[in-house]
Amino acid sequence: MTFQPKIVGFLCNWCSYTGADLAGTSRIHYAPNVRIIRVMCSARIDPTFVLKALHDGADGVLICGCHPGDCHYSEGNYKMMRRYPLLKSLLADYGIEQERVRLEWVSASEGQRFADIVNDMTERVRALGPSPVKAALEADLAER
Amino acid sequence: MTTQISIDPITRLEGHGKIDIFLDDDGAVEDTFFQIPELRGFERFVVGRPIEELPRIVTRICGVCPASHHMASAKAVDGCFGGEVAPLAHKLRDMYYQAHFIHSHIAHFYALAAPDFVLGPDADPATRNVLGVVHKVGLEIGGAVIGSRSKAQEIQRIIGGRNTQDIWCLPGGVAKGLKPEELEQIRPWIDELYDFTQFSLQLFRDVVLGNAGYVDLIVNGPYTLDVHNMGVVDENNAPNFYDGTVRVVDYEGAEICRYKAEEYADFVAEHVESWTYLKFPYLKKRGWNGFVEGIDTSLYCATPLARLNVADRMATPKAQEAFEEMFTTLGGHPSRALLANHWARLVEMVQNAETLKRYCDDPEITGTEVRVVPQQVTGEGVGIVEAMRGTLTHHYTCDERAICTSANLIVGTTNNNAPIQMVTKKVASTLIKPGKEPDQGILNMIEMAFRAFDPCYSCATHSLPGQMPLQVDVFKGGGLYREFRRCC
Amino acid sequence: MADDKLQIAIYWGAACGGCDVSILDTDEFILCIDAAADILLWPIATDGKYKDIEALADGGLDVAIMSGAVRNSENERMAHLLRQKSKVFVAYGSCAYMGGIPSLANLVPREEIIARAYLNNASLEPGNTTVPRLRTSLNGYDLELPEFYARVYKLDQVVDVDYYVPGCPPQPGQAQAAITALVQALTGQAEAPPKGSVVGASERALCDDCKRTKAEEKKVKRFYRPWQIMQDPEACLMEQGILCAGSATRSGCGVRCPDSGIPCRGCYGPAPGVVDQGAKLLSAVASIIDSKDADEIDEILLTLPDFTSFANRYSVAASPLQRSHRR
Amino acid sequence: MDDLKIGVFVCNCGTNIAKIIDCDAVIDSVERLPYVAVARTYKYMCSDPGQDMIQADIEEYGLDRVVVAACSPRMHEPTFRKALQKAGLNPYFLEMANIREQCSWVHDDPVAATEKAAALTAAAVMRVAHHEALERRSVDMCPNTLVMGGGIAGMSAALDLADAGNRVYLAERSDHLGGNVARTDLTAPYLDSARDMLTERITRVVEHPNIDVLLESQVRKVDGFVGNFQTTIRGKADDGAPTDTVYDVGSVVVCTGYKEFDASRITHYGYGKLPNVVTSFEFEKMLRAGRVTTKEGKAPQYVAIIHCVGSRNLEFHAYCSRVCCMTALKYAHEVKSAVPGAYVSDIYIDMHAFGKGMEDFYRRSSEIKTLFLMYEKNDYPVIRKADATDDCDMLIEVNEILSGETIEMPADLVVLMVGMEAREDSEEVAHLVNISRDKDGWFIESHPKLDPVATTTDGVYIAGACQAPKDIPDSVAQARAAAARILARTARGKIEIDAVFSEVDEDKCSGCRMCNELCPYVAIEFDAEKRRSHVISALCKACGACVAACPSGAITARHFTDKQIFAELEGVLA
Repeated sequence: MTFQPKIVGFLCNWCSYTGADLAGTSRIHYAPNVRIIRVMCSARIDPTFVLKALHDGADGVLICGCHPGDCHYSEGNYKMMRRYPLLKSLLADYGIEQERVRLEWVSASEGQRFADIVNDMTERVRALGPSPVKAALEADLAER
Repeated sequence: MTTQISIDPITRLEGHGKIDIFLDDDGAVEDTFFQIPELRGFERFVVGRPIEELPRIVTRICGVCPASHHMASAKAVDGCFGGEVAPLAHKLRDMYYQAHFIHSHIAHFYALAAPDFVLGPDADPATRNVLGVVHKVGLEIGGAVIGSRSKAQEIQRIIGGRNTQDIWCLPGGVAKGLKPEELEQIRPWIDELYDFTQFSLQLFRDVVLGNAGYVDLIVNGPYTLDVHNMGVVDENNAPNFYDGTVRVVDYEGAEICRYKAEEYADFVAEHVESWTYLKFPYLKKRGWNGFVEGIDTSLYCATPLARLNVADRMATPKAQEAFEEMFTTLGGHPSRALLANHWARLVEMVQNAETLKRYCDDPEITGTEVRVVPQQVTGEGVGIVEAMRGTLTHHYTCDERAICTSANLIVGTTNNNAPIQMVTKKVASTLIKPGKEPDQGILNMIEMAFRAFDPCYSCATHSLPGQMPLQVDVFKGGGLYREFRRCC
Repeated sequence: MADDKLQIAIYWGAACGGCDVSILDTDEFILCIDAAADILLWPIATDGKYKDIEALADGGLDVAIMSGAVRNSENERMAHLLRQKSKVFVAYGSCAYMGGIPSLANLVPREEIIARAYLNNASLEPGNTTVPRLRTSLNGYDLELPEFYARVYKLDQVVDVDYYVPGCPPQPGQAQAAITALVQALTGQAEAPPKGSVVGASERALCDDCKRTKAEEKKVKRFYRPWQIMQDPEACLMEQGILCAGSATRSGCGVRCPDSGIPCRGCYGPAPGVVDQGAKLLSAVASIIDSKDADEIDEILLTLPDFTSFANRYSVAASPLQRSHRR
Repeated sequence: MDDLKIGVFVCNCGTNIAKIIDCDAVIDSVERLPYVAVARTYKYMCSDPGQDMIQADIEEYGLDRVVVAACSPRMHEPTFRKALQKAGLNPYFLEMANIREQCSWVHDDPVAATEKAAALTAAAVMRVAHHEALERRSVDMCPNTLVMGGGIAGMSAALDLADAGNRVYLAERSDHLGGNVARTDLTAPYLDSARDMLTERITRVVEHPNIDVLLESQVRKVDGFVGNFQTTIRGKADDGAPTDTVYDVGSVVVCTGYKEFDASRITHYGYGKLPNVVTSFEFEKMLRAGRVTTKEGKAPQYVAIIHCVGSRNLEFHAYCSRVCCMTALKYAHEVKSAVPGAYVSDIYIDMHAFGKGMEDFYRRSSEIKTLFLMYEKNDYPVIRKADATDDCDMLIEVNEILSGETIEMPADLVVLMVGMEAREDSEEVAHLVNISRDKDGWFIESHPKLDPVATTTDGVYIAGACQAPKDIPDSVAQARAAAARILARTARGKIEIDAVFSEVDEDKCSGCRMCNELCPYVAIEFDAEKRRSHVISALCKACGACVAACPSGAITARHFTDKQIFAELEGVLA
């Protein structure tokens, strides 16, 4: 049976979550692997959320916010944009493949785009296999 | 049928070590092995770090002599940036380092070594410690010891911001200078410290030299080795702890070689044995000849005594007097009496205190030009200082962004790894004989051999130390025959 | 040993000894400890009887203070023993609390550590191929070396910990306060802090105690490494583009580093309630980057290399992430 | 928390959810979770019986938390919050799991979909356990209003507010009231005089005891929050020197209007080169002066009117400026009366004649011998000087669609119907009152259909052509709607503030000031005395930026706390 990755999606309320709803009202089908958690703005996404998600067993984390310039809170998405490269370098040093954590801009009208992103990411993470964090934590238990 | 004794670990040393003593059926020592069972990996995990962070990372190699690692590291990092350092920074670093030497030597002499002499090798282990010494010599002296140590630490803190896990050195200099008011604050303490070094010498005369048994033990005991000496000296061949040339002198006083920091790899190499994580440095040009004594050996000591052995003189007058007194008593310079290391520490302390006094009177010392901003990354540096426990070498390379690409460390105690192996066997063979069962006193005598080197296995293994109980199991016919246990 | 005296053990696992020195550095206070307690075990300074510890009934120790992390089975064995024998088990210092600097090794495969030490450095015996082995047979003697765990663990990943004293090393004054508080609690003179508390430290971040002025405007177009700039000694280091972990670090150290012109690296660990110190420092750094352009942000971050070793300088073992070295 | 009782209600949404998701299986999986006291499915949870069921269970089981697994919370969260409230529960004790838009409608594999729905519902259960009771708070509402812009919209809003007895500060950049309407002659479709209409308004405004007219004034600063703004307005002192005055207002109406398109940007028309090519506003000027002549002072024999100048094309503005078509017809009438016997040709793309009376007006206009020529979007007519032999000043070449032929029209006077565009200062104004603009620079309303007057900044309203091209009636309607919105609040004297906002725990704040700059609503204040930051809750919009950024975890986002999100996370990954 093919590996079914668990992906957590943190979506901003105004653009991306609405975009995901639009995918629904438009009946656009996509992979069932992403579990969405709604936040008011991508700026609310504490890097801790991503680390915690990976620690708790996520194979990937998808972060979505409004397109630059379109933030409901005028500049929240830029705040996430600034955290992202630091977050990626941190994850890389812990041996987590770049493609497991992804930041995408999805507007309220981009239901199709949201579906495409979910499908693409699901395939990429499936190809990578289970998260190395899981493996490491299991190895610890085995060691002691 | 071999009998195995394990002494595990050696107490009152920073870090972790384990001795195995193998007896034959008659109970004579067949062989001994001194094992360092841990490895840490600083040399690997500093790779990838910004090079200027290393001086504040490698201090965690050892919390007892962090300043030594900080200084050696800072000098190696200076090298990676082309080596330009504000002249005043060199003075301040030296000043700071003298203070560190003093409190470290005080700690070792009074907390680690003194119990053996003040209380005697066969005193009850439960009381044979710094607190025991304090009870014996009296609380006010105990207070003086603790007070002097903390004053030396406070001097270090005022100059460099911290007295442990140092942070002060930056490429090209130091982070802060010494303000005039700070100088006036520490000046009287430095005078007190000088007095305390004189007091300590007197205490040594009274307690140790006044006891014929101890003198005999020092001069004629089994605590000697025919290996060479290493230490850093200045242009007058006087000891210098912060900077200078490494000089190697054989045990008869003839110079074997001298080298600058960046040449270290041509003169020193490290031999690996599979039964210990700690490597065995030796004189590279002579090659590894095994654990052998004698004039042709490639082995050497790097200890306080070794430093005075390679020195022709001390750098300061009172220290010179103490130097002459010591070698006269020991029957000449150089000396092989390992227990004299404790005495050598006191002599060094005098030079430390006198050097501090000099800096107090240096009109430039409170200047503000304490750092230059490096203009280039040259990519490689070697820093050598004298750590309390021997010559300390840090060698780094970095890329053009000043990110560390490699690190190699040869630590004070490591230099003495082979000599410690050999003296262990020597002492054990002398003290454990057919019909003479090992007992607590003997075990402590073996440890005294170690404590002469004041080995620090935190440093030496760059490893995560962890004390285990000192435990002696004597087996005969494969079964447990006698058992001694002592914690740490 | 009088019965009314507290029975104390001070022990180190995988540590540098700095924590023990910090206890010695309480100076005269150490004599007070001696007066109020029997120190049954303290490797760095006293001879005690390990046998006595083993012989104690469970809970026979009033306090066990353990510094250092857990790197090998021996560290773990001692941690379990002291936990079992003690009423109160204290994780003392950053290594015990978070893994400390040695846990930077968790970012590297162990094989590479061995190779670097024994097969690949500038001063090895020419042609050496020997590396330490767990078991060596030498002229009929069997010599064994302990095996190390693949990574460094903080104490509470191995045993149940009652209290934490942060710091690398803990500032002696704080250590004294913490030990005093525990002694008073144990002797019924004061109420014991809730289990799991961090004692001997502030409840706020370092900036609270840092004297440097903090402006509203905190925007930088580039970062400076400490050697690249002559800093303004009065102003917040972050405002000058010098990475300082103070805002993400619990106070209690006495602000020794920033006061000396050196940025904080976070040895006192995260502020209360924070899951990962590194993630919080990450947010702080991101907050001051002055750009809305992804490419320019990458440019700016080129001036801040190796962020991870700043994010978790003392806390790799405590990170929610753990690196797998299986290949 | 040990005695929590959570009720879980899974909606079938007819077959919308149930046809893919096995709702009973979802129930089975969540029933086992801690604190779950009751779990049910129902055909339509949002229906009255559905809500009654929830309220009944709250009573019967003494539920103190409710999870509804149904459609998107963006759809029915308010509905179910009300249901909780009716049953005496704090509305924030509700959490919804989105198993329709984000599950049953997007997945076709029932097994996977059901599994996901169960996970989302479990996450909601774990999250809701950490929910806290939140209370909306109310603050005093200052009855005064600042109206920015003295055009027809601004004056209309001002008068309604003032008539209701509230103080209005009417700030106008120029030295007179009236805005763009003051530049027009008659108005379509009834051809009544804009001037008469305006004079009546202006007189009332100027004489109104509750209106302070501030001419040649600029709004410099708007601080504070809904009900309590402090606005700094720079005006001229008697001696002419600029002076700043601070006015306290509870609301702001932005009526800054539009500017006309610069016709010289379209080279085909030769505007600025050919003297007898004029813009609609220049033509209005002639009409108001009562003499329609060419530059040379002759009465034009041929008058051509070109539509959609700058509007409805890809090059400039894609949108329709809405008023030009009918204004063009109005010109046909006015030309006929001003120059009897003149030929009028009307060159258009589409004739937009929506709105009351307009289609009639179009019919009447075609009866007065106007030649209508239709051209293709982006296929501009080309105007050139006529030859000496021609009996006209200019010739217009049009690719006429209906005839399919290229027609050359004579013209002595060409009127360009210039479109509307956002004023160059619109960005500045948007920043001033913290509202957003669309890609064309028009201010964005909070909902394009249901809330076209309010903005994303509470207490700031928009009216007239600053929001989008509008004619007079629409502008006035929007202006008076804004006034009505404000009056509804001032009547209550208090305004409610959302219960969801961020808070600084001052016992944890170290005063590092990392958060100060981050807030787009300047809701974070730093107390220099205490060396602590705190959030002005009424200003906070709960985006949570400061919460994630606070390096010492001292800031909490109500209803989006770390605890709640971590619980949800554990739920989806369980």
